[in-house]
Amino acid sequence: MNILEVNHLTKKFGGLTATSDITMNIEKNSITAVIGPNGAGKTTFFNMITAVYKPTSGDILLNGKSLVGLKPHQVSQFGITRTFQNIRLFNDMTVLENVLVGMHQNLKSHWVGTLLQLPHIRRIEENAKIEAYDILKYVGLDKYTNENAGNLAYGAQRRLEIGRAIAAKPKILLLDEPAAGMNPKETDRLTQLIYDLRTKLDVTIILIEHDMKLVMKISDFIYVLDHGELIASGKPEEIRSNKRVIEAYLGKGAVAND
Amino acid sequence: MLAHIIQNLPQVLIDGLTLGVVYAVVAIGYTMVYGILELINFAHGDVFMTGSFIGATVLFLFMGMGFLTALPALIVFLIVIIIAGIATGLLGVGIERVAYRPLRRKNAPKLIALITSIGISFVLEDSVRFIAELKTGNYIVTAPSIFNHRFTLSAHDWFPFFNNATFQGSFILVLAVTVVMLVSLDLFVNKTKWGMAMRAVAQDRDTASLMTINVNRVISVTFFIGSALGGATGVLFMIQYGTIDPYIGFILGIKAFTAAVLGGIGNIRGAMFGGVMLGLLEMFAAANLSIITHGAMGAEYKDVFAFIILILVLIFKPEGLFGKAVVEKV
Amino acid sequence: MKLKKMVPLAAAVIIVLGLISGCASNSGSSGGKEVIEIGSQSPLSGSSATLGDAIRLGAQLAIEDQKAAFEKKGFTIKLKDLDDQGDPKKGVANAQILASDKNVLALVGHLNSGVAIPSSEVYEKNNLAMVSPATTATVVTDRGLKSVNRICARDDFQGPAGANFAVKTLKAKKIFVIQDKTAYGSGLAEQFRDQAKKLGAEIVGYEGITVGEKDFSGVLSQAVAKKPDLIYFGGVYAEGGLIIKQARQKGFNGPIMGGDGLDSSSTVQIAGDAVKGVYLTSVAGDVTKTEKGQEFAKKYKDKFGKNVESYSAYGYDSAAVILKGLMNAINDNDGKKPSREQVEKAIRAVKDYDGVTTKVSFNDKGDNTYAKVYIYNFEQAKYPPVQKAEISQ
Amino acid sequence: MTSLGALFNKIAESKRNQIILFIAYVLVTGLGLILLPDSTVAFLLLLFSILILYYIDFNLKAKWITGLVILAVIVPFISSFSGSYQTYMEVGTLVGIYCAMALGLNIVVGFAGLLDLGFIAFFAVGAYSYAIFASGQAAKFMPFGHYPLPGGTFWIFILIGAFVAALFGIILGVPVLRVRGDYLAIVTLGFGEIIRILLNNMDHPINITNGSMGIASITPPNFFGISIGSSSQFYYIALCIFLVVIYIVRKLENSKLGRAWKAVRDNEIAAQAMGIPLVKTKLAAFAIGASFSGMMGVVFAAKQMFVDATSFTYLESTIVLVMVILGGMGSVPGVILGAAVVIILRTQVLTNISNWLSSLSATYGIPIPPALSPEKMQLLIFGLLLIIFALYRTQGLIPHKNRKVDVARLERESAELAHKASSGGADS
Repeated sequence: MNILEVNHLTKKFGGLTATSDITMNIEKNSITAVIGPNGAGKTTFFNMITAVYKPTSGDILLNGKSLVGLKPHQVSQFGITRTFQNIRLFNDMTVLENVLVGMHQNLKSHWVGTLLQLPHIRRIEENAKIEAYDILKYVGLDKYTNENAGNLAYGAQRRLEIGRAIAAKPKILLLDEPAAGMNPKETDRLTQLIYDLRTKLDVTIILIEHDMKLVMKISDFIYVLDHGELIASGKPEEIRSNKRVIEAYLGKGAVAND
Repeated sequence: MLAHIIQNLPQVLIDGLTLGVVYAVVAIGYTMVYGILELINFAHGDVFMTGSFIGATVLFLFMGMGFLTALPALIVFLIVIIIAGIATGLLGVGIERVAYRPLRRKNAPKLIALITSIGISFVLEDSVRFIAELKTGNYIVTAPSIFNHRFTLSAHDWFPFFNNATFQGSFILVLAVTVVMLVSLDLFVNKTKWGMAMRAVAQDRDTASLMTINVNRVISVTFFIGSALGGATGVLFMIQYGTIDPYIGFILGIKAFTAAVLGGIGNIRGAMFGGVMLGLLEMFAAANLSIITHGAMGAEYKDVFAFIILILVLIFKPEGLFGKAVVEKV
Repeated sequence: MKLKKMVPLAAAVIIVLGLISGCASNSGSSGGKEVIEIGSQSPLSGSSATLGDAIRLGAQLAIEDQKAAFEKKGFTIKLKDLDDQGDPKKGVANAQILASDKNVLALVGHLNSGVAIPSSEVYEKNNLAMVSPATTATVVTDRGLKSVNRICARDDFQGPAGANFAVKTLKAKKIFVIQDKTAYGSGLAEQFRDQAKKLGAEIVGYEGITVGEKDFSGVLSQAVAKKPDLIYFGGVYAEGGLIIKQARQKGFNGPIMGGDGLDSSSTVQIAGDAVKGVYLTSVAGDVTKTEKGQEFAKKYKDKFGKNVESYSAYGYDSAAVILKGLMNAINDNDGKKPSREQVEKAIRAVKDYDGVTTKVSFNDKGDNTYAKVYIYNFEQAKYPPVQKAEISQ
Repeated sequence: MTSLGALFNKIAESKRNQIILFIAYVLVTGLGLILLPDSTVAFLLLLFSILILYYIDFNLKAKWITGLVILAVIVPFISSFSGSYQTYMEVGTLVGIYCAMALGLNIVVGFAGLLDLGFIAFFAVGAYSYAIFASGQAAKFMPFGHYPLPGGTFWIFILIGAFVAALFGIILGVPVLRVRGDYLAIVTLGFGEIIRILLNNMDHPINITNGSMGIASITPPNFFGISIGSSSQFYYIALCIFLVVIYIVRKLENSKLGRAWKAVRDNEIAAQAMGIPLVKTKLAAFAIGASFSGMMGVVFAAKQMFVDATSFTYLESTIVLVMVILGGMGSVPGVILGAAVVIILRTQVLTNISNWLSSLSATYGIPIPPALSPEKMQLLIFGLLLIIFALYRTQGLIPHKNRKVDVARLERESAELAHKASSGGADS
């Protein structure tokens, strides 16, 4: 069953076409990778799904309902959250608060209730903190609970972004280059985490990644973009031997020489 | 009602043009700095004010030394405007060094830079007030009047539905000097190596620095030119209106910024256009608002209109009338 | 231990600042004699500083003149001058300072009606008598406060007097009124407009300008286009001077008239030659006309090195009225220091005081029954202008 | 010197000693004020105890109670012996008013990261809403009702003022928040000026605000038959509202909404991606911040008994901003300290130094030009403060600290929950 369908998605910036006519079907509870060289339009694609950009044409359907025209926060409320290529944490808030912000849309507390100190609101807040702490433990950041997010090391920041995203209890999680800048050990840990997410949290994962080892290892399905166009799609082993993909990555000569 | 408005049009146009070119040149200072640093330099209006005071001081000095009678007024004027321009240019560079560069180095949020610029504007206003008051006992300074010959534009003879309009010698001077300044700035920005470097830095600071452009120096030059133009305009303002005080910079600065936004911030020709347009609009409003509204609203509302224009432009066409829309990078 | 480095540092700063200010508030004691202070509040900074400073200096001169008389009675009198900055908030805060200083028994004060109104609420509560040299708004005394007095004329006397002169003497049929949208300027301009209308003149325009601007061409081209016989401006010299100058540049050669806000040497300085043919009403008489006044002007010049402004003499007379009331109160109190209530009553009771520029008797509201309005004309570009008429109530 | 410092540290290490030292400090400074009733130093030193209280290791509730007792009982009581009683209380009232405003602006600037340069407009709106109806002014355009309203309505007007200001916050916010970050500053500035000009001009064609003449003779508040007119009475009103404001701010800061503000400040795009509605969150900041201002505007109008547009200039907006920057953006205790420092500088210290200088020049004949008077140097002083703090101490006098959670407790509770869940699972 497809949870997300993307139909003929095109985005133009002025005269520049960032993505053109992309069609994808993402299966529920799968791990899908979107790969391609720099400037292929991958992040633009993510931005359209999360409504940061409005597509020039085409449609995005979540469980059959269109997401086009929604505000970014509405998309999030529908169950799609993401991480960012250039980490976007709330640097001046604590690690725990970052996760609590992730839980924003699921928290039923209201500010009037907060001011009146209603007991059930206090309980909601207390429980939220415990839950957030559990998430921190899950992504291995519990010892930094009270640290400011901006002070974390790079790899930890990446994991916090993932933690914050899963705090929103998404149906679909978009990971934008989660392994960028990580050393092999950290990448291994990340791979484990992503696997774990799918099995434990029942979430569909779409990721953009350059680390081919990681992509080949964890993806169920791969889409390849180049110059804004979808040039290939298939299971990891199919992509591995796809000529156009190798061309896109290594240039035309590479194939000829082989 | 309409007849009244039309009769007055030549005079309103002349007055609006005078004020408009002043706005235009001050607006350029805002637009240049914004184009390159994305910073609203609140202190720019006060640099303009400081320029007018430096001009007045030099003029008084010359008068004390008897130059004013010995030399033709035009030469005296040119010397004054050049001195004031250079002095304010250096002031602008100094402000950038002291107040903005350290923040840039620290990568501080924009909000902080805005706040320092407000601080600088306060310091300039009060320092000038202090010096003026210490010297004269009153901070409202009246400059010796030159170029106050009166001309009459006999519009009525050519078009009977117009009234005649009058203007002062200084009007021609203001107009001529600003046109010279604007044209040479335009040439500078578009035709010289420094101008190209400036445009490059405005486009993308990081890339420009990779292309061996000394970004800090380009920023300094930008501040120098913007501030020098502002200071020179201060002198023009002093010549045209005769009286200056340390607080002329604030409101005029805001209006000039409005003009810059109107023309599309970061766009030098847009700022010129915006300035002139705002001057004309304002003068038209002051002269005709009560006629149009039958006395319900008078000239005192003209600033409300200026601000409403600002807000409307920012909301509906934030790129200005001449600017291009930018997409934020995610 | 959390007492950070900053706290002791901040403490040190506060202590130093406090010490200085402490010295300031304690500097009032003086050897053996009892101290009586006369407060003064006027704008010493801001755009009407020229007028405010004149009031302060006038008051200071009066106090020095009579110092000896009070020394004989065993009192040292002093001026406590505060800067109200033309800001109502500042005025009220200052009023609290004056009210809380027990040595202050009365004050000379306020140039601006907008500041005098809220501040006088504080004076009233503390029975602190105020004698104003310059607030002309009707509300100031119309509230019937027992502490509030003024020796100058009210707007509803000055404005109409100007209108009478404009319509009857200058024969103005069409009048264009400009005002600066401040409490003072609007109040005066309205009174002028209403009286002029009553006398049958046509008001061809009634426009407001923004204080602090320098270019009034818009309003003036409208004014000139309507070809009025006279332009009236309600406001002060900073804008008035420029309006005069720019109106002349636009070719308006008729008379321009204004209120006492233009009664300053700065008007001439700003307007230059254009000031010729400008009329103004003032609640302050020309001191140089009387022998007493000339003497005063000379003394003032010797003492402060400045020429008299119109309000110098009014500041002087206000302080002198206070001192007269104070002296009466001391005498009534058997030579002992009187209470504020006694001073307040004694000042209100002052009758027929003959000052440098005006006679003073207060009516039950605190208005001066001898207050006059004077009409001046700048025949030359120099200050003071020539007195043309003197109008009594 | 260092040994003395070490000694001090040693003494201050124990909690008991701290308490004794603190009480001794309050007693000494209190006594000081009794002995030197007109000395501003003594008064300021007594107030300073609040700051010391903030820094000592004390249980939070006890700190609050002590602080309240000092502000509500000790300070007014001791200063009532002084001839300057009303002056001190006037300063206290102003500090209260501006603290509340600065806390409001802190929500907008410090929490939500939106630079508002027209904040005083909301203060003006609050002040005018009381002034119009509590004076004869309303009768000039309202066809029904009897005006002025009695002083008892003041208490309702505090809420009305908050509400009207919040409404203006939203009216301003809806269009303005579409504008990009740094433009917001200039638009709010423009809006502040528009409000001021309108207030100054709305005397014709319909006389709503009485234009530049201002509104005089505003009815003083009435508290169960007692007419409130003196600063010592307004002090308590300002103190109460101030306490309410602090309570609201502290609760909101660590609530869902407060986190949303800070998230929007730190990263707008990420905040949206986490499901935070941008416009609604920003509007809430504008409205709540404005409402504090509006409440205090009502108090201000009642205290002054006169309002006109000159009290609400751009300069006032920036002064409130100076308070926030000086104290520390986002830091509640910092902003309170900032507001207190600025107000005390403005109303007491600078004025006193000016008076001292002028008395120096009068008694000793030292010519000090009036241009040099520190009172007139306000702009310079505040300008320099802004620059220095923005450049060298961006975090302000008391930097903002995120509230820390007790990790051990969370760990325990999380383990308990896990245990409950697993055992519950085993049972079923």
